[in-house]
Amino acid sequence: MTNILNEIGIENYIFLSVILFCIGVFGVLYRRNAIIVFMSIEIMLNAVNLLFVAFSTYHQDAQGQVFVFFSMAVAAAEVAVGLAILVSIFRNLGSIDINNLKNLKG
Amino acid sequence: MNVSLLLIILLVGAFTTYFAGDKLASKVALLFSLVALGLSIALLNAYNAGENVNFFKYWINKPTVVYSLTADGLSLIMLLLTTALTPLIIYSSFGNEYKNAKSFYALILFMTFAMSGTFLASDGLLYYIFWELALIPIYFIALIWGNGDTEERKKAVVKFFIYTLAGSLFMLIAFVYLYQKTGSFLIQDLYKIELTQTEQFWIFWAFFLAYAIKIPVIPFHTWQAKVYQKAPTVGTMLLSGIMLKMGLYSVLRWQIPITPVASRTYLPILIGLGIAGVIYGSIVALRQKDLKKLLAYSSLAHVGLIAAGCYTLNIDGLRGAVLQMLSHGFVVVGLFFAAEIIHRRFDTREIANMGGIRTQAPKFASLFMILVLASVALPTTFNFVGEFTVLYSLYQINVWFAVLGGTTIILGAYYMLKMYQQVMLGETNKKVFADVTLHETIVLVLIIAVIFFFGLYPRPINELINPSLDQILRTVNRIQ
Amino acid sequence: MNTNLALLLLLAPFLGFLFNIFFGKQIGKSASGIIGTLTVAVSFVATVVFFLQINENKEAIEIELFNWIQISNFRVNFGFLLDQLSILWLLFVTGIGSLIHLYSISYMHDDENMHKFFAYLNLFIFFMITLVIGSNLLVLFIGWEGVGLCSYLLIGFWHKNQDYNDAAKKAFIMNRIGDLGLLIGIFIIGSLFSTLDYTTLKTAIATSSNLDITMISIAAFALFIGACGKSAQIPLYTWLPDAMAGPTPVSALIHAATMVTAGIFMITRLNYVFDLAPEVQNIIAIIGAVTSLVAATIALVQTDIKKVLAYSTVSQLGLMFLALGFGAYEIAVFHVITHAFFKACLFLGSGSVIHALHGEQDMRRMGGLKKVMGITFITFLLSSLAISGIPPFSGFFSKDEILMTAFHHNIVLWVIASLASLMTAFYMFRLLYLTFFKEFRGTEHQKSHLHESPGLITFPLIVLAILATIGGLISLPTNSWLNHYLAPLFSKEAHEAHHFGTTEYTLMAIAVLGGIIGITIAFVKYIKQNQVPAEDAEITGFSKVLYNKYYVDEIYDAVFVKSINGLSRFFRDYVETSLSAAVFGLGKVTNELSYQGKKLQTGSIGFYLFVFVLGLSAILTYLFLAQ
Amino acid sequence: MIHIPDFAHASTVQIIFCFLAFITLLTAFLAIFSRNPIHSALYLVISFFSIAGHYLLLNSQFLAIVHVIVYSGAIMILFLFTIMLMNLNKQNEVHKPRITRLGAIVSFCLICIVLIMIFINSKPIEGEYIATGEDYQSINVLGRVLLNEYMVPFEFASILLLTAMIGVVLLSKKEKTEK
Amino acid sequence: MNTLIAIIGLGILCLLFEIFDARKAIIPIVVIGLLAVLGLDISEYNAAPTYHYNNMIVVSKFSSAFSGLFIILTIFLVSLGNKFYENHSTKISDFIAIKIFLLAGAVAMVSFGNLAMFFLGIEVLSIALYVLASSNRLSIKSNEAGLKYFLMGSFASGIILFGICLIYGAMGSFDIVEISELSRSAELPVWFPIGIVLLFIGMLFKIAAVPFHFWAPDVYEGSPALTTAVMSTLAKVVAIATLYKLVKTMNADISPAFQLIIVIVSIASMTVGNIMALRQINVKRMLAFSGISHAGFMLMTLLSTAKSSGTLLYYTSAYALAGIAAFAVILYVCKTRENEDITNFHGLGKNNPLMAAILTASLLSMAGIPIFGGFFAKLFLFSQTIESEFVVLVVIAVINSIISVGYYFKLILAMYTKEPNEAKIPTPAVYYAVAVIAIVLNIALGIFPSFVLDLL
Repeated sequence: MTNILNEIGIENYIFLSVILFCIGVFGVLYRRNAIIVFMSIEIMLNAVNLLFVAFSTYHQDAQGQVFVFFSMAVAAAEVAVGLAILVSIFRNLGSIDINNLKNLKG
Repeated sequence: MNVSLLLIILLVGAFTTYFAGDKLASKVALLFSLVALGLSIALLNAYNAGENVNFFKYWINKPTVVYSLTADGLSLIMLLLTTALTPLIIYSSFGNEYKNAKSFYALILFMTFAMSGTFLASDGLLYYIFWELALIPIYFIALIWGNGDTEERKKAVVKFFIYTLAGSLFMLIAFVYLYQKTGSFLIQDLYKIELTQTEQFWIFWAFFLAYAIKIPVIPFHTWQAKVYQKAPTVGTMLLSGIMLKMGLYSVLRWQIPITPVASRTYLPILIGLGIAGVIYGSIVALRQKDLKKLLAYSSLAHVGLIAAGCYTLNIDGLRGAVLQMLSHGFVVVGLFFAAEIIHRRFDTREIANMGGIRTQAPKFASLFMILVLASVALPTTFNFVGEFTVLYSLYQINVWFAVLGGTTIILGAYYMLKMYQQVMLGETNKKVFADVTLHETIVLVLIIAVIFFFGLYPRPINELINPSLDQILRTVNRIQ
Repeated sequence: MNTNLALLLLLAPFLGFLFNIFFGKQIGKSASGIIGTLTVAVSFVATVVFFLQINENKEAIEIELFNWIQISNFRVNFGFLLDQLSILWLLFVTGIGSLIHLYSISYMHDDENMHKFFAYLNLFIFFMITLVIGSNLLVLFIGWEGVGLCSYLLIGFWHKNQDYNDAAKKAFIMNRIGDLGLLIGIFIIGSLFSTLDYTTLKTAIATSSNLDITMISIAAFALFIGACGKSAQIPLYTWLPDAMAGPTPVSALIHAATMVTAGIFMITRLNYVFDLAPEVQNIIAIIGAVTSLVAATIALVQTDIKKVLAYSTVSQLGLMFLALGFGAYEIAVFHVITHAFFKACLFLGSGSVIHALHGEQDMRRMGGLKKVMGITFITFLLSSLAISGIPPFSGFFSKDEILMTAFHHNIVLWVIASLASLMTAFYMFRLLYLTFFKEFRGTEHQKSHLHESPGLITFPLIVLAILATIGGLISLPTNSWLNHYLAPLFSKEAHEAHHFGTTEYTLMAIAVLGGIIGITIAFVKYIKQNQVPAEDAEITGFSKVLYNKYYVDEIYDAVFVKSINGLSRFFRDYVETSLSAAVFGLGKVTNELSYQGKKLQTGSIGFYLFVFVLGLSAILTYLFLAQ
Repeated sequence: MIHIPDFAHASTVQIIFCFLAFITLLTAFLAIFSRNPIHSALYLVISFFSIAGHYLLLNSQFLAIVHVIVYSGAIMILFLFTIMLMNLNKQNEVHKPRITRLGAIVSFCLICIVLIMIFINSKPIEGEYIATGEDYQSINVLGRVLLNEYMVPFEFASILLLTAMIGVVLLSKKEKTEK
Repeated sequence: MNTLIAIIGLGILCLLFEIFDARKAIIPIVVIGLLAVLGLDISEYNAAPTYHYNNMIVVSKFSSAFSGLFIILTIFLVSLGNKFYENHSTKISDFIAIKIFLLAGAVAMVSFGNLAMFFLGIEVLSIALYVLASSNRLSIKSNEAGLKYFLMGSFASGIILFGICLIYGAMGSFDIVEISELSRSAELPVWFPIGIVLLFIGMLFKIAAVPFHFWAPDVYEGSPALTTAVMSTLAKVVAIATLYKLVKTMNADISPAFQLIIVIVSIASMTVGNIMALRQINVKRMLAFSGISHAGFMLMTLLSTAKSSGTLLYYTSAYALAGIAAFAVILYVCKTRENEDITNFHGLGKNNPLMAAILTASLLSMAGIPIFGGFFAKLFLFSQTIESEFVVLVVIAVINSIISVGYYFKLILAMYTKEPNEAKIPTPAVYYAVAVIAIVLNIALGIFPSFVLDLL
């Protein structure tokens, strides 16, 4: 049995991950809709998860995949809290445009 | 018995005063300050009797900081100055009503505590701590009980605080650096340190910044006049009478012996700065409209000369500087008290609003005159002894230093007499000026007694400080 | 015994001072005056005792009290040196002092602060004694500054008048300029010889083999500056005429007889130092001569009776310095003594006049007082003759000696000095004629109150007039008691009595002739032609320059006072503020940065994250790409 | 070194990888660029599915399933619910300021280039990848690792979720106004 | 380990209380419980590190000491909640429980032995803080603060996660002991340093170091005051301690380039924080900037990781205790006010001298004036840094200390020179107690520095 990465190359996974991560970063910066921004952050986390799995295969080690579970738990928790905050903002402001959130500055 | 007892007494005094309540505060404070004075005299006796009055206890392990208080002649005389002036200053304030008096007097005692500590500490860090601690009470005294427009006062006081703190922080760096070199903050270890030229250079200027601002040496004096003017007179007395001596004392105790080569290298510059202070301060004092500001500039001029004396690195300069520190302490307190006496009656510090007081208050006029004369260093006053010695030491460096420094006796006379003339003489003032009360007289007479006694018989002081000064000079000369 | 007596001598006036300051008001005016006078008289008696003792065994008495100031290479003690010079000085200080105290009892009787006046006078005597009997330069310096202080206090005695206060301040400050010189001189001597003690110093100089003549010359010059200040020589003389603001007894005592001679005392004291510096001696002689002439010219046109006498004093002091410059110390001392007699008498006389005229000092408002004030007139006349150098009055002998010495050393200086003494005769008799002769020119009110002064005033006048007349006896040209008496002081062989030949007699004749010419001119002008000096506004030409004292005061004011005040204002208004701004500008800049920085904190999450990413990229780039 | 996909001689695995990667990136981009949030969410779901495809490719079936369940099944549904709850589906963003876009693009390019440059510059991994042959990613193994070695974090994750839960309750709970 | 379990148990207990409707008792019981936990923690303090559960948790001096500090801070913060949540009585158990779990996260962060524990710890902490920040759900400011913190925090979490991932890629392990050994021995792929750097940057965000600091002022200002207190004291201290542990354990030899980065970030944080704080009118915002500058100071410990753990503990203790005291006063003053503007502090010196004195003391401590703990903290820090021969950094730090006096004293001036604009408001005893105890502890730190300094 050979390591599947022999055919793809860990570097390619890294590049894929990096690009995906950067797309997430881009999304966070680019969009003003808070929900989309959340989604972008999810993309970032997923990029990392992908890399974890790739590294897990690379090392032939289960720990990386175990870590993905934790990462998912964290993502879920974050999303829950984030959306709760968002709902609360929406209730107060009627909008979730983050550009409207500039009361605190200076 | 050792010196830590004195510090404890003062600290306890500060707290007791605070808890004694507004009515009793001033008396309690006076009592404690008198006890402190008595104790310091007792310490002096013990020291003269050869008893060990030092205190030594390890405090922090890493970095090694020792709670080490050492009383030698120099420390003791500065301690005596502090503890002698404090009761005077407290007593002088009896004619004034202060809001929240308990805090006020507690702060005074606390400041005395810190200043005494500064003079006694023989561990660099401990010394630094006391040095900084002394700053906080005077900050609040000036801020809360000061006079004049609040905004202006605030500005002046904050500037003062930040400025002096700024200077002393560089001193802290210097100490830390020295610690890294020697592994100890103790003065005896620092005295043994051998630094390269460059290191001495940096450390010297770091120290200098702290001291130059505190003393103040021009051009670092910009905080002084405003703060003296805005602070309550008690604060001004504490500042000018004792606190600026901390800077001068530190030059002798810390700066010169630790960085002898740098001190020798920069000797002309430093003496030049001191003398520039003499001339500049005198000239600026000539045309001041505010009595306290005028006295502030006169103080600048005098300490300029003292600073010059400190930096001469010869025994005359050092001794003269110490003598003049003491005399200046008493005289300047007296002068500021005189200003306060006028202020109590006329509610003004503008010289233009004064004049013609002498006819109404002959006693006050005479006492004030004596202080003025002492300030211009008339022979037989304490100031003369110091000034003569300092000028002689300056002469030993360069005759022109003596000549330029000696202009103080001309310019000093000029502005002081001019001030006296404008304040006291002339047609009788239309406003009523009651002559000095008993308690005011006591304060002034005590000061004058000291001035004359040591003016004629400074020998006990000389004998007390000579060994310490010799020791310092030996340390300075350890590297040739 | 000697110590106690010396202390009595010194402290008696001081006790008088203390007593008068603390209790003077309570015990009443006369009592305080009497106590003041008595204490000085005690000193006088003590002095006489010492004088007899010294005159007998010719040995100086040295008394050490206690250690005062400690310097690295020497110690300064409180100590006294009672030798011929100091005793001589003490004699006339305490003697004339007693007389003037006596005079003041009456003169100051109307002043509410009379007890203070006596206190200050006593204090002055105390300091003068200190100055004279101190055993070293620093004790001399105590007295030196102390008399300056008393001079300040007494000039400004009527302190409600700010002009008087200005005059007092001026006197003190100009003295202090000299004092700085004196101090520098003391420093140099101290560092050269490691002592300030006269006797030790003298031995040190005598025994030392390699003396640093340059430094000694500088020291001598510095000391001379000190003497200039105290003894009102060019360029520091302008305070003395202004000092006439003080009560007249003060002028007589301090500004004529005693304090102003302190400079001469000091130079005489340190004659062994000055002898080592011939250049400085030349300078002294020149300054003395020039001062004497300049002051005399100014005195020619002054109309204030005391101003005339003041300039006369300056002029006479100049003559003394001339003598000092030639190393003729004993002659200078001789003139000091005679001058003390006649000038004190003149001042007191003028005081008597002023007293009679209720404070009027302008000679243009006087005249004809001869009839009313007989005693005053006669004493005044005698003293005037003395100062004019008319034989056989005391001034003749002393002045003649000076002129003769000058002639032997430098003919130009002799001419100057002779001119000055000619003028002296003129202005003194101008004064005399304007005051005592012709008709009274004052107000009717004053005229009705004209009176001779009471006995307490005239008695000192008479005594002093007698002394002014016969004072010359102590040093006759042929047989000088004074020279012998002072001989032990001087290292050089005392100026042996001049060979009295034709030159000497001619010189004497010229001097006397000069005096007579001066008197005659005055007589012609003011008696014959009946002139009265013009009112201020009408004075023109060179006399205006003279009347305004060559505008020296104005020049000093413009050059020194104005500039230093201007400098002060400049410092206060610009340098202080800009220094402050420079230091605290840093704070302002930081504050401004803060203000600008606040704009960066936009509140926009996008921007925040943008910076985050930038920072991230920068760190990564630096660590992994830039290496 | 980058393995440039050689499509002519590409193995199946490589082709699948490329395809999946393409889908992942494209849908991620579309999710961000799409104006309608619901579309975004749907694109994102596709993206997550493609990532699950990657997992499958890497032979971690269990993880792929969990991924689909958690992300597509739970998280994205949560998103969709929220979007609908807020009625945001019609809401279009007003025109974004140019500076925002510029900043976003600049930082995207920057971080992308920097990271990729670093990895390119780095030394390539040489030699064969290790292949122990041991099972490391079956449910069995994962379960053992998770509940033996990673027992504490596993339990701690529950605290995380508990915290999040309390937090969400806290944020959403209406307070009784006390009177 | 037991500490962590006990804390979690306490949190759950707290939730149970809600069920039993014993709200009033929650805070006292929790405080007592925390004190017990503190005792437990102290009992765990021992010389040799112990490893628990496959190295998931490492109980060492470092972890115990910092845990102790966190517990003490939590005790204060929980006690302050008594009054702060008066009007939110239905939620009080939630608030307290979240804080306890936050503490659990914090303890996990300093005692982790495995990056998984670290990551979960930091997420527990963060999520708890997101919730607390936006917990005032009717206030737009609080919402905004919560969202900003959440968005940026998640972003940073992503970075951290990426960093962990790369480390794992390089090492094949999450265990820090293994990582540390491997990092010294083998030739590593570049992933490892990148991972470390990303992790480092993520943590810089958490401690609010420049240029990753922008969130802090906004979030501090918008959050409820007590939450701000949590963030500025507990959260900051936790983050820096964790960062220190990370850098120390995983990257034994810090390269000069990396040191330079630390120096620059440290200087930037100090300078920006201090300068920006000068013109702030909101006290919380001002303290946020002050916190940024303190983060800069604390970063200096990373330059000599081998020896500076004691210094760091001391600095964090001094800073946090001063912060607690200051916030107790701020809570008291602004209880009835809408905002925390500096005007609210006018005349406090007259109205309530004790509170004014405590605030003054805490500000002085932060400014580094002796005899307060803050002074010694700075002193030890400078000493350490000079020993590592970063003299220039120390000079800049000193200049920054001077600038900082400017704004600390602005507040002091407001208290003492301005006239009060409102009548005196009664002070709840608990504020007094917390403020006094905190400041006394701070001063005690100053007088007996060795006590804390020698713990590590």
